[in-house]
Amino acid sequence: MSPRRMAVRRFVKHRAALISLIILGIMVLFILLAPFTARYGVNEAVFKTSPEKPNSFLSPRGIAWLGTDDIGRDLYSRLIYGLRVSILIGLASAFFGTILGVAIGAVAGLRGGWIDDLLMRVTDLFLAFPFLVTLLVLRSVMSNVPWLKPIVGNPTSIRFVVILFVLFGWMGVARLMRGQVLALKEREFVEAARALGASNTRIVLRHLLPNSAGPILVALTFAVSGNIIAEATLGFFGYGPQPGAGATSLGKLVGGAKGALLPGYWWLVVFPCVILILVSLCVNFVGDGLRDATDPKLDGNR
Amino acid sequence: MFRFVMRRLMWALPMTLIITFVVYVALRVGTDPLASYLRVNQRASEKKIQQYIETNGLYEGFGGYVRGYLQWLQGFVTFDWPRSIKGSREVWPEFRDAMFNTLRLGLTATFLGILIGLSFGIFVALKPGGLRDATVSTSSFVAISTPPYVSALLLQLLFAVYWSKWFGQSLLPTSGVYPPGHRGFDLVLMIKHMILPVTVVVIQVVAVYARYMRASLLEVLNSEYMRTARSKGISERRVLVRHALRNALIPIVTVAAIDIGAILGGLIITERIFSYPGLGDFFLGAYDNGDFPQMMPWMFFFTLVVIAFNLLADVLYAVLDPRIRLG
Amino acid sequence: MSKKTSKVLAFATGVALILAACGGDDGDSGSEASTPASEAPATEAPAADCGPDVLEGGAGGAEGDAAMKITFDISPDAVWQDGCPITVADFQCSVNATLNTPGSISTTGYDKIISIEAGESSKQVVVTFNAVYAPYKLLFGGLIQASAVADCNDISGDFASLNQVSGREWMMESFSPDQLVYVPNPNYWGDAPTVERVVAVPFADFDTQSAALLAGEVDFIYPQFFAGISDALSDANVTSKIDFGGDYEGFYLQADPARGGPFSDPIFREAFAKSIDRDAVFEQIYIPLSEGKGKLLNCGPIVPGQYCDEAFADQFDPEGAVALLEANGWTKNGEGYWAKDGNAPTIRWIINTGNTRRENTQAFLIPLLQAAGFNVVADNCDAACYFQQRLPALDYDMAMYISTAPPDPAYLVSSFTCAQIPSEANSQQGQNSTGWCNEEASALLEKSDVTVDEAERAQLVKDALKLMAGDYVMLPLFQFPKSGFWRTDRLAGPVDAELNNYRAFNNFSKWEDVDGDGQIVLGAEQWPECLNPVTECANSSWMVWLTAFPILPNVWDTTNDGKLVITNLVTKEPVVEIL
Amino acid sequence: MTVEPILAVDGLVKHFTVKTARGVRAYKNTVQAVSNVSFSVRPGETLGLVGESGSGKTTVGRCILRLIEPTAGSVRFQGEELVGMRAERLRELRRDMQIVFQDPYASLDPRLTVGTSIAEPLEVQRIPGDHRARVKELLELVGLSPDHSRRFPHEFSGGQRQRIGIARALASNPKLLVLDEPVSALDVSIQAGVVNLLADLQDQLGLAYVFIAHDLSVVRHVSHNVAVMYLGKLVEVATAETLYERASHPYTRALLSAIPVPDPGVERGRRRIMLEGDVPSPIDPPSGCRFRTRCPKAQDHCAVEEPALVDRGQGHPVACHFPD
Repeated sequence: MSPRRMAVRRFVKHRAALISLIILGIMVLFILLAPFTARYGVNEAVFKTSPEKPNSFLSPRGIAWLGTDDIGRDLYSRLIYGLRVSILIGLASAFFGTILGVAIGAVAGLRGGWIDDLLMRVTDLFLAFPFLVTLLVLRSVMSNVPWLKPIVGNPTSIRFVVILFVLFGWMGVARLMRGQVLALKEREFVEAARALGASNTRIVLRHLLPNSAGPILVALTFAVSGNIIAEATLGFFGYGPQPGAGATSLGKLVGGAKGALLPGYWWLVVFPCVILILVSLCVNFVGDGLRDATDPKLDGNR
Repeated sequence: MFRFVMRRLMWALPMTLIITFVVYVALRVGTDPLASYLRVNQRASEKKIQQYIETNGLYEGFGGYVRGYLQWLQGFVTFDWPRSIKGSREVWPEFRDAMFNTLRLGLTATFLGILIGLSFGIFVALKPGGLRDATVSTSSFVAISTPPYVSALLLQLLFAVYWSKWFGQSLLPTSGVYPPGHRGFDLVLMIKHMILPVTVVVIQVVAVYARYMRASLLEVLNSEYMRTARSKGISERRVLVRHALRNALIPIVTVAAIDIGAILGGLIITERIFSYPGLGDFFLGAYDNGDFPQMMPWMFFFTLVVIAFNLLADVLYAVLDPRIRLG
Repeated sequence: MSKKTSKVLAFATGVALILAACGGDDGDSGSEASTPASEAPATEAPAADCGPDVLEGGAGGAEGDAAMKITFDISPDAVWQDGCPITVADFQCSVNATLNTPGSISTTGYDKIISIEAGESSKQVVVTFNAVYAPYKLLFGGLIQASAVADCNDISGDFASLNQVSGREWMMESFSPDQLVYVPNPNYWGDAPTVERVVAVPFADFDTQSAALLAGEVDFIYPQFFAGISDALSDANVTSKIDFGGDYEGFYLQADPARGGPFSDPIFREAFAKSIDRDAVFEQIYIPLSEGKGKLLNCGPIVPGQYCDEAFADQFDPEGAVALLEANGWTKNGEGYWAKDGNAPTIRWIINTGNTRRENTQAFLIPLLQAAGFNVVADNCDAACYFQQRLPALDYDMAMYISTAPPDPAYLVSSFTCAQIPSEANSQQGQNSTGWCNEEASALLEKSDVTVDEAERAQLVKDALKLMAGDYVMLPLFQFPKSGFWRTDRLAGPVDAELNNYRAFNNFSKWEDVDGDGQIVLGAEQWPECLNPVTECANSSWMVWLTAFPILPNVWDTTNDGKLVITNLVTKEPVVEIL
Repeated sequence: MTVEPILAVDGLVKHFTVKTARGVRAYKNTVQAVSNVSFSVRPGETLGLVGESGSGKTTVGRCILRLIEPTAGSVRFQGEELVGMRAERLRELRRDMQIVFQDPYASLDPRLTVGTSIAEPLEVQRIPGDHRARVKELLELVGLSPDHSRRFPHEFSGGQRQRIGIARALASNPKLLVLDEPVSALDVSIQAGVVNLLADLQDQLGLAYVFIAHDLSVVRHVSHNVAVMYLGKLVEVATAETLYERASHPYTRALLSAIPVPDPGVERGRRRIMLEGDVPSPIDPPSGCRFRTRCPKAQDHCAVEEPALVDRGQGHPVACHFPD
């Protein structure tokens, strides 16, 4: 049996992780099939408002399962479309951030010396500095350097936000990868590969990376939920992504809960928050499950 | 010990300089103080502009940045801080007030949060895998995933708005450091105003540290030498207190010391919702205006905090871990 | 709602606010204008530290022949908080400060002043202009005490922490990032305020200020209107008044030929404007917002009143748009967008991020416009970027924002004339951010500025706006409600009397504190960055409402129904002579 | 017979700089792992390199393959100088020299199937041909079933894994194998099998071996020549027969006496030479003769002068002031 299959078997035993994975799977199915699963368009009012009977702020009912928002749009449909954007941002930035982190961590671990010291100092600082401030300062630097403009795009574009989160999301993984490299590079199978004449790149890609896949995958999942929450936070301050007209994001919907608590439009608060919490909860549980599944220390005693 | 601290302090100085220089360049690029100045002083004459560039060291190019940084640093350490761009206000008095407000709020919340979080962590680590464990770890996931502005609003609603609807008077104030119009110092009022914002931060900190502590303690409890200790017949309580806790706390203290900078900075959201005039609000205001003279001391302060607490982490680590002897 | 949103309002009303800062002022003086016009000359000898009654070197500095002269008779009782009389020197200082301080936000009107001199005494001010200036009532709105500043020609460093100058009911006791406290000015010569203290406290967003109101921490709030506001504040002890003030929201199409955007082509612009269904936008966005109140605005960049003749009605004409485009060589390309010479313009629509209403509008309208053949893309940025960079630089094709129409239409000149398009000639400082240049309309507007006769002036403005409607550079949408919410168990008196006033709630010196705590607490949606009344600091409504109106003496005030009336600073209506 | 040696090591020196981390501080120390070691191996022959742990024998093995960079000295493989060689050429040469590691559990990547691991040298060296067939061939060669190629290392026993490690080392048809204690981690019961396999392979393929071991018992049967190391230095070099019959360095004799003899009668009558104390730290080796601190024959002179590795005739160099 391959290690992968053993990990799968262990993962499946982690009840919460399995349930979370199933919930996430359902969500992904919903957002992939958005045109079918959503009842209305993302910006379509449930029915056109009229001066006599404004259709905004309907509580959940037959025509709008989860109620409507300030201009009468169906919250259920918007949640599906919003989740799509948020998961895209979360996944993309976590994925690229992890790649960057792996690269930096591998270089630091393999090269050692002053490169290692420098990279790790930078990592420490990024980690220790207040998250939002670093994000905002990076954001202003990115939007004020003219030659970066064609690369990063408009400060409110999804691409910009993803790049921002990538620039901000590599440290944890870099540390992790460096640790893994330092531990693994003393192992004889790595030395064996070197004796075979394998290059550093090959060693990293063929041996170090697969053998660190467990912890890195775990870090990646946590990054996904972290980024989804970060997107919501940015949105709260008005610096969030603007997913183009005709789109929304979970962060926007949760931010929209702001004005809805006092008037008692509870559905506008409860449902987006529940979805946000559910997504990040599920992702975290999956991460937890992956950690248990891939942790070699737990081999055999579970 | 003393030598060790001194050596680290000597390291801290160049670190501070390098980091603040990088921050200086980033802010110069990011905020473009000259453009901000021109935006605010639209009809400034060529001479005035030139004068502004010179008094504030806004030279261009890498050499210019170095020169400008040194000029800024000199003014900074002699408390000759440049005035804010908007309204040309003195930065220090406002910064100082905001700093004390934030430190008061942040340190209280950090202390309480870590304390409670660790207790929770110990509580669940003693009986892992059970219902208790599941409840606490699920709650901590929920707490981590709940945006602070949502929990803040809920607290405001409950303790102020609804409370005053139900009982005619609110239990806890929703905003500020003191009630409007209050003058002078009043500890009770100050504490009353801190309860809700502190709670919001504490919820997050507790969630994080409960998980840390759980993991750390479990690792220690499962380790070989703990098994040995147990097998020697040492009582469970003694094992826990004398060995496990001490060892489990070592990594956490280190993490906590490093975390404090991040927690203080993370107050931004909380401060904004509770209209609490702290450093977070100070930064956001400065950021919105692209106000370099306000942002730079802020960044300098946090660089110092981060470096100082990193140093503290090292020292604590050395003090706590008996395996480490400082020459 | 959020600080951002209010900032939007603040900047969008920038032009108007400049005038507000200098012109419109506290309105409770309506009654106080009846102060006996005693002819008694100033009998008190000024105290030694009051400074000279007349400044050496005078004021103003415009070149040319005298064309208009205004004579002000300052009330002999009018004094500053320190007992020093308000004299011609203070008029001179205010003008010099406005004209010469770097960073002064607008010099409009003041730049026509040739000289300011004392008349029969230092209590009589004679102002000479090099041209007729019809909106003269907007001038001298916030006087600065000459002896309180070191250099009247540059007050950019003054008023940094506390504004201790006062010639009105209130004095600032303290100002900090968390509160602003007023106490009555003991030397005020009019009616003393009814309350011992007024405290203003800042809130970052609507939620927190509402919570504070509901919890009884603040007595009064003046939030920007949004959907659900009444539900949010339904409480037995809270009452409200909603009125339609001078705020209006609209679409703006950037038409400057020099910038070469897609709308510099008048045909394309017209067709585009004709494709926007404002009624649908109104129904979708504004009806829920106003809870059924209000109707589509058709006046142009102005609110209903003497200057409005509905010139912007009936612009929606999709068939006409298609016909117009096809007649001028436009065809739909493969993607379904209108193109000419193989070029299908991309239209960059900018709004500030975080503004839900505008985001909703984009979300609603962009698909419709794309279906109509226009490649509209959202090109948004945050408030600072939008209002401080993109708009002033005309770096957009289509924009959407709120402006405030002051009682006097003079702002139309600075906002919509050719000479005000940012260019080399005006050192990029022009205020016309639509880039619209219609020589004929500009001439009409400029003429309105020098026409003192009210009826004639109104006609000129109407004619100009008709041309504007025909050029499709602006599509008005909605006159915004103004709303005040207050606790009836804490506050009484004429709280609702002036809420529609251009200067908002500034009659608070007449409000009554009924809960007996000795103070009134106002919640502020936006907090003044600083107190300087002539610099960029003053470029926000809340700044002016909170820190200029209650303390700086002024000649004319606005009323709740949009008129300008004299205050008790002067003994009679100033005498205007056209030379 | 003057066959050119396939491997000639001359004056090999390796110093390590060791950072001893103590909390946050670090001390730098130099470890003289290998000092001035010279030997050579001819094609098809085996050199046994023997010493206790810490003697530097593993370092020598790594230096031969340039897995670590020697501090000084020369390593010539097929006449080509490896020290300072360009990375490109070195990679090519690694086809011809391979290593088998001590720990069969650590030397195989747990994430790769056995087949992939064995095929890796073929891939890395871009050796043309049907890799899968070659893997099967190799598996058979080392006595495993060709079907095993799709299994993972953890499904095999230690001995089997070591065979896989050997198969991988053989994949590129090397001429020299460095065997770094290839059987010391295995059960005694299966050591013989692996050793015999290695001997068979040498016969079959004409390989040269550098066989590193920590005692003399293993190398006895497979080595043509034996070199004994102590604290980074060679103390005695001889042919296997000479060494086992006439070892002249006290250290070698001590090692020899530690070998258990299968015949109980002989075993009982033997006099064991016990070495006292531990191997001294290579950070701070003893002055003069490095063995003197544990040598039964040590005299004052030993602390002053370091004995040179001198051939006293018969091609049997010994580094001792008082050889037997």
